[in-house]
Amino acid sequence: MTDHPLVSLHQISKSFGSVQANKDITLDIRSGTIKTLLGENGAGKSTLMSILAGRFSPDAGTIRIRGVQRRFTTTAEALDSGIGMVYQHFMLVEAMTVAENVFLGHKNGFWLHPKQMETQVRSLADQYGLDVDPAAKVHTLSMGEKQRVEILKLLFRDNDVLILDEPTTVLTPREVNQLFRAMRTIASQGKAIVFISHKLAEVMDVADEIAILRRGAIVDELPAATVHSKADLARRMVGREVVLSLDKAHVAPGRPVLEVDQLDAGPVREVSFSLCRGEILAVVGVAGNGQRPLVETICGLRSPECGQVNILGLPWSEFYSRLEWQGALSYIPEDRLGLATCPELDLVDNFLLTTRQGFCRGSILDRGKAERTARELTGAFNVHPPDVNNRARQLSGGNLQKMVLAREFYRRPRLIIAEQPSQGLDISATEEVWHHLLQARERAGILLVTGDLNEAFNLADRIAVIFQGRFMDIFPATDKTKLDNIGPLMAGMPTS
Amino acid sequence: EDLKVGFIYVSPVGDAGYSYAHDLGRQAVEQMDGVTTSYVEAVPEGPDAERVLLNMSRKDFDLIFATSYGYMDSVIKVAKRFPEITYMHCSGFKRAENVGTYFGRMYQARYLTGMVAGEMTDSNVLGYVAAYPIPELIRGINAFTLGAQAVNPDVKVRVVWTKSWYDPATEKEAALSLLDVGADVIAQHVDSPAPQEAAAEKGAYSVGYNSNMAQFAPEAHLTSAVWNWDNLYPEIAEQVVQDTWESQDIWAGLNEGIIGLAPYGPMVPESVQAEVEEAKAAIQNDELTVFAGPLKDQDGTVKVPEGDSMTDEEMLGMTWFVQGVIGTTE
Amino acid sequence: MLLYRIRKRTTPLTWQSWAIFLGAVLFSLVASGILLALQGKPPLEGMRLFFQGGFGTSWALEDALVKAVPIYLCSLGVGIAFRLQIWNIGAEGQYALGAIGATWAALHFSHLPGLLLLPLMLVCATVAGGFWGFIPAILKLRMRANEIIVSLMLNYIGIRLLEYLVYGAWKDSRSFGFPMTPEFDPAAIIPSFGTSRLHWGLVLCVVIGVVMTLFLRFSRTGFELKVSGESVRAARYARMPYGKLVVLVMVISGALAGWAGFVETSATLGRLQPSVMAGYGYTAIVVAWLAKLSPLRIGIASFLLAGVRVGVETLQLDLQVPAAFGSIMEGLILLSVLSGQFFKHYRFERLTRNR
Amino acid sequence: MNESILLPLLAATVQSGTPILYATLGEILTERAGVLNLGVEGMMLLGALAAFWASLSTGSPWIGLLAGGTAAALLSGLHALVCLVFQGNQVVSGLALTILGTGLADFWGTPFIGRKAPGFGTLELPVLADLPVLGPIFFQQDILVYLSLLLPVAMWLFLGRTRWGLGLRSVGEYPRAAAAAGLPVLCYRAAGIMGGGFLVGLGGAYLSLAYTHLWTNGLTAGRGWIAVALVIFAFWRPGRAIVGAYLFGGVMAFQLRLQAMGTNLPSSLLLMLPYALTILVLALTSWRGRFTDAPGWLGVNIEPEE
Ligand SMILES: Nc1ncnc2c1ncn2[C@@H]1O[C@H](COP(=O)(O)OP(=O)(O)OP(=O)(O)O)[C@@H](O)[C@H]1O
Ligand SMILES: Nc1ncnc2c1ncn2[C@@H]1O[C@H](COP(=O)(O)OP(=O)(O)OP(=O)(O)O)[C@@H](O)[C@H]1O
Ligand SMILES: [Mg+2]
Ligand SMILES: [Mg+2]
Repeated sequence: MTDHPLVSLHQISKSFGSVQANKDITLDIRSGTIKTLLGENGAGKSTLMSILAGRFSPDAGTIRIRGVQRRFTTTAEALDSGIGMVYQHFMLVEAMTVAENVFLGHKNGFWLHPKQMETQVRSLADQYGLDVDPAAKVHTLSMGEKQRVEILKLLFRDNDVLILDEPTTVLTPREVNQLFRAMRTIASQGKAIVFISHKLAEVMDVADEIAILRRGAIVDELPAATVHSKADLARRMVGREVVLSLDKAHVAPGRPVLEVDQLDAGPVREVSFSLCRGEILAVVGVAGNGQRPLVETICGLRSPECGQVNILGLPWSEFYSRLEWQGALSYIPEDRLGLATCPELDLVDNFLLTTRQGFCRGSILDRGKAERTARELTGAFNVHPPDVNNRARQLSGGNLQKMVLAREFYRRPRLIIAEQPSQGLDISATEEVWHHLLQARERAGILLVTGDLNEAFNLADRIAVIFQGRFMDIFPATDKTKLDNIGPLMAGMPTS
Repeated sequence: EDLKVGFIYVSPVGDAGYSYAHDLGRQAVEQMDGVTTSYVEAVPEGPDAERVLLNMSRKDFDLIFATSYGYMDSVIKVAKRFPEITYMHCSGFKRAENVGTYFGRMYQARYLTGMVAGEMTDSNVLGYVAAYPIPELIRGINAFTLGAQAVNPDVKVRVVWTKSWYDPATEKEAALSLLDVGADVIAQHVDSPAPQEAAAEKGAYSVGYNSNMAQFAPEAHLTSAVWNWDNLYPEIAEQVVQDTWESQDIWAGLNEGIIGLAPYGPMVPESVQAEVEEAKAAIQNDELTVFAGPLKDQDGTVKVPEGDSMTDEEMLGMTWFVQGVIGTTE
Repeated sequence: MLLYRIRKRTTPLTWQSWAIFLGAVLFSLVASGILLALQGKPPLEGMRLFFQGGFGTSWALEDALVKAVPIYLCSLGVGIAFRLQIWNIGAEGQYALGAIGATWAALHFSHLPGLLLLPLMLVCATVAGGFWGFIPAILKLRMRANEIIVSLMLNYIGIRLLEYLVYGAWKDSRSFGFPMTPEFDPAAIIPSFGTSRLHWGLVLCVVIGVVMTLFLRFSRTGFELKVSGESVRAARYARMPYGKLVVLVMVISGALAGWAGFVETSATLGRLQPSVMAGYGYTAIVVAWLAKLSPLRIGIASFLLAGVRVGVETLQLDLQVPAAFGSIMEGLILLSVLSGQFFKHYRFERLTRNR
Repeated sequence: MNESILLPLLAATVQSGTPILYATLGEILTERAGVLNLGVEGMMLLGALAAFWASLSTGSPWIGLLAGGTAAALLSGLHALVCLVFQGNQVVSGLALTILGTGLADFWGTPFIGRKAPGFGTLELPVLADLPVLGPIFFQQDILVYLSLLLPVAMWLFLGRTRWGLGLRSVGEYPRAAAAAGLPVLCYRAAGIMGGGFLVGLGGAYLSLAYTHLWTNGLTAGRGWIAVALVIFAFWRPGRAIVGAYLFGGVMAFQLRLQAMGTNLPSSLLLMLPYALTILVLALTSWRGRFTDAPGWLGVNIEPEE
């Protein structure tokens, strides 16, 4: 045994154009430990790890594996050195089966035997309790299942260093626990794990060591045992005191803005509820239980099969046949980059996406005015960097989400459908997003679809639990007994 | 000062086919003293033709041969702007002070090849692979049919249009489809030798076009109807040099040697050869007229009454098939 | 081991990209020159003739401009479809239909004065070409049929339809059976400027180019096209009428190709005949992409390509190189100009291994 | 229509479908790797010429076949260079390839117009050729036809059951995932382009060595374009490519036979048939079908370092 760390990064720097994503980062990763990277959105965590995984090459700095200096120009070289990464955005081939994805890039044997591959993958999945059907095509899987496939890919390769970039964002609490158990097993086998997350509780739960990045540089590195509270961690991360609990001012409920009665749409069955202005209704559940079709139906992207949907007092078809751009409905989807924005267009164009009617004179679009408004909004919503000529792709997740919120709130909606609004955001961004949503209550009803119970508890006035397309229960967020029982409800077990 | 003679071809010159035949004529002109030649090949008949003609005209060519019918309007248009240049347009019908037209009476050779085919067929079905239904081709098919009927009254000619001057694969397929419906001699008015090949493969006979196609199907090839432009082009160039050229419509045939027959294949009996040669002599002596009445069209309507024969004008605009042809002219 | 690696430039090149463009053209000309030399022709003289024939004299410029007109119109058309990621490769057929439409008007309303007849022909060409573009659009929306196949197949059908008419019903009775319509009445012929070959079709190009640029840049529909071209999902999310946009671009696309058919039939041929088909529809696709779909650049690219084609003919005439040489040169120029664009955004960096 | 017409018609269908089948399969391979190559027509022509030339000068059609495939593969290598290294737009590069390939084939091929090269003749398969209906249709053909019937099966096996096939597909579906899995993405794409080019070249060689034994400028007469369309028609599946190619070839052969048998329909309208029918069948099959099996990253270049 040598006393070299498994991986040591030395003075790593990397810029994208004028943005310095990493500067002079020095970091050791030891075998048998779980190292956690913390930092705000855009701090440079993913970039650093992508460099280690060979996807980017650093502008400066060196990487040593077991004391030997290495330079990766491709991911293949990093993989050969035993470094594997699960990316924040999945690296899965949607059109292929789970087993094929797991075997992709594997070097043994020329012929593939689907049955044999599936058995192998299944036994590996069972071993770590990562339940997924190896024969299923990836595009049929839920986000949680896809995440499991990504992890299986790494486990299958038997890598020494596993980098998991925000793996828990799409997992349910139960799945998170399973993952952590698996991570500990892996670490105990002498491998190293790098874990990136914004959820402080998780970090404190699983980490052995914590490294904190801010603006591309390491600002703190400490053993997890020395951290005592979430507040402590949050302060080190953001550099100021962070208020972790929101005080939610009471808003008197107004007229109903959304009434759903016995709705059937795809897997959604007999869903009924109503939502008033001034109220937040959280729909919680494990991903893939009908949330997507429910939201798409309400937002007019698919038509209801059966039952009634009344929006702002109008029946569904009537509402959508004369939809106003302003004062109506805003949809803040989970897929910020693919659905809510066009990655390759700049912020002004993305701002115009749903507000274009407000900037039209006849059929002429007043882009100058839109640009001014967009610039104001980026300031008001604290979007960083505040340059509206940037492309959406160049923004970090949190800033993009703030941009989307800014745009949607500009339309002064009376009904807001928000899907996983804080997913992937750091705590200060989450704080801001929550704050904006709470404020919006004053003139709108909000349907909050989330898998994050913490978010639901913090924001909602009422909570609905969805399982296999049905609402198991709807109850006020103040009902303590129901709240305690929410786990079994999400798993489809009604309260006895 | 040399006489500059320009040629415009519709397809690449290559080693066989329509433009190749014209280029042999150009080479004969090139051999003349005090004459230089130049050509542009593969000039589409559309908008490009006018530009190429203009370009040539500006470069002080004295005599320009436009060798495809589609150049007609462009030639007339350009000729108006360059009165001192002589233009010769092949196969068209528009003339001007400085534009002459010329073509060959290919139908005479077609008639003779029809006689050979009519003698050699057993099934009394002849196949004809043809490119586009324009008068030149229709005339040829009719002449071929009349020639065959002259020696074999029961004979029928089936026609397949390929709508392309050169598409060997389709042409072969067309020939095969004719062979499938019982034809045992394949004639063609397309540029590639693919129909010859098809005939040879199926043990049938074939009649070629443009130049001697014997090499492609020695055991099938009966004869070919061929162009000999080298018998015309030097003469016209000479007229321009001598300043005796006048705008006229030249429609030359067997007599002038512009068209002819390729040597007979070994399977053509002496007697047949003699019979055809006799007919050839008769045509040359004006004793035999190809399109002489009575001629009926496919429906049996009399188009040319007994005792009459078609004028050149009528032949140039022929758009109907004679009786005995199976196919459509559309 | 790779000795070089590719790096993205932090800022794309600006004026240097012209140097790159010229370098790429030079590269392809050198390659063509070598090919000439191999044929035993003088390469330098050849290149001089080529330039002179394509761009060097007023005649050459005139010819290049005239030839650029149909390329430009078709290319502008397919370009707008490509913006929406609708792969219209049916400009050839739409061009044929435009020619048919214009001819129909010219033959049936030959008594009208030019000031009425020409606009009427333009309208008919628009309708016919637009209809040919509409078919793939509606089949894509209603039957989910891929527009690439449908528009490609419609090319062949359109050409056959043109042949059918010209060989049949519309054949000139005085043409001795040759497949061509009667010559158009002078009123149906787009007038030229003076004695030159330049005609009013050029003005049409300039006008539509300006209109198109304004439309794409400043109109709401132009914006919707841009977004829908980037991401169909985002367009649906933002409630953009995607189906209507598809129909719109295909109809515009078809109409513009139809205009090209009208201009060629009327101004250049003066009658309809099968040879009006000259492959502009396919050329247009190359031009549109090479110009990155911008109307102004499409104009420049059309003109340059037309000049190349005209220049190559001079080469043929003066040096007696085969016609195929023109295609080779064109292919080489396209490939090297295309590759050259790479250097606008990237550069090669030598790998220094510091082991 | 009686048997004496029908059987030859079906046999002719197979023959006229075969060159298109080769080209379609080649393009499927290329597109499965995520690269759109619209240069099929040019590659096919160059392949046909190279095959013809090699067969003529060596006397061996097999060497000709190899030369045909190789020449087309080399030309497609240019496409690989432009698109994979220089990030050139695949549509432009492909179209330029068609122009260049056609030019080169015409340039070098002109001296060969009107000559005849040794090619492949009919080779009746023992036993199989005597089968009642199938025999005359499928098994009294030349060896390239038999090869073309095996090819889709081989391709299906390759794409679905081998490691390389898996990699090739992944590179077309989502190259980032392939790169993350450590696959040499550009190499796979280049292999897809050049392997596909080779098959396209075989299609060309079929035209100049088996279907006819001749060379003319423009020998392919648009068949390359049909192949490009049939790839989509086949939903990128080798098996369906057979259906598409034979459908097209069949209608082509059928309309010529209809003419030969004597019909009053204008030939222009008959010649529309194959194209119109392709649209019709496509519309009907796409209508209810759920699959848009196009590889996810088809036509999209892989930018370096991202
Ligand atoms: N491919 C790229 N091109 C340009 N800029 C980039 C690119 N990738 C990242 N950046 C920028 O680099 C910075 C660091 O990004 P990185 O993705 O590493 O942040 P992060 O810490 O992972 O954030 P998050 O918590 O949102 O995942 C950000 O400002 C981001 O905008
Ligand atoms: N989810 C949504 N809820 C409410 N309004 C939306 C939503 N998404 C988009 N909008 C806005 O609704 C407006 C109206 O959309 P609509 O489908 O009526 O198109 P349009 O702009 O009226 O176009 P056209 O005049 O061609 O019909 C859009 O401009 C858009 O800004
Ligand atoms: Mg990140
Ligand atoms: Mg509206």
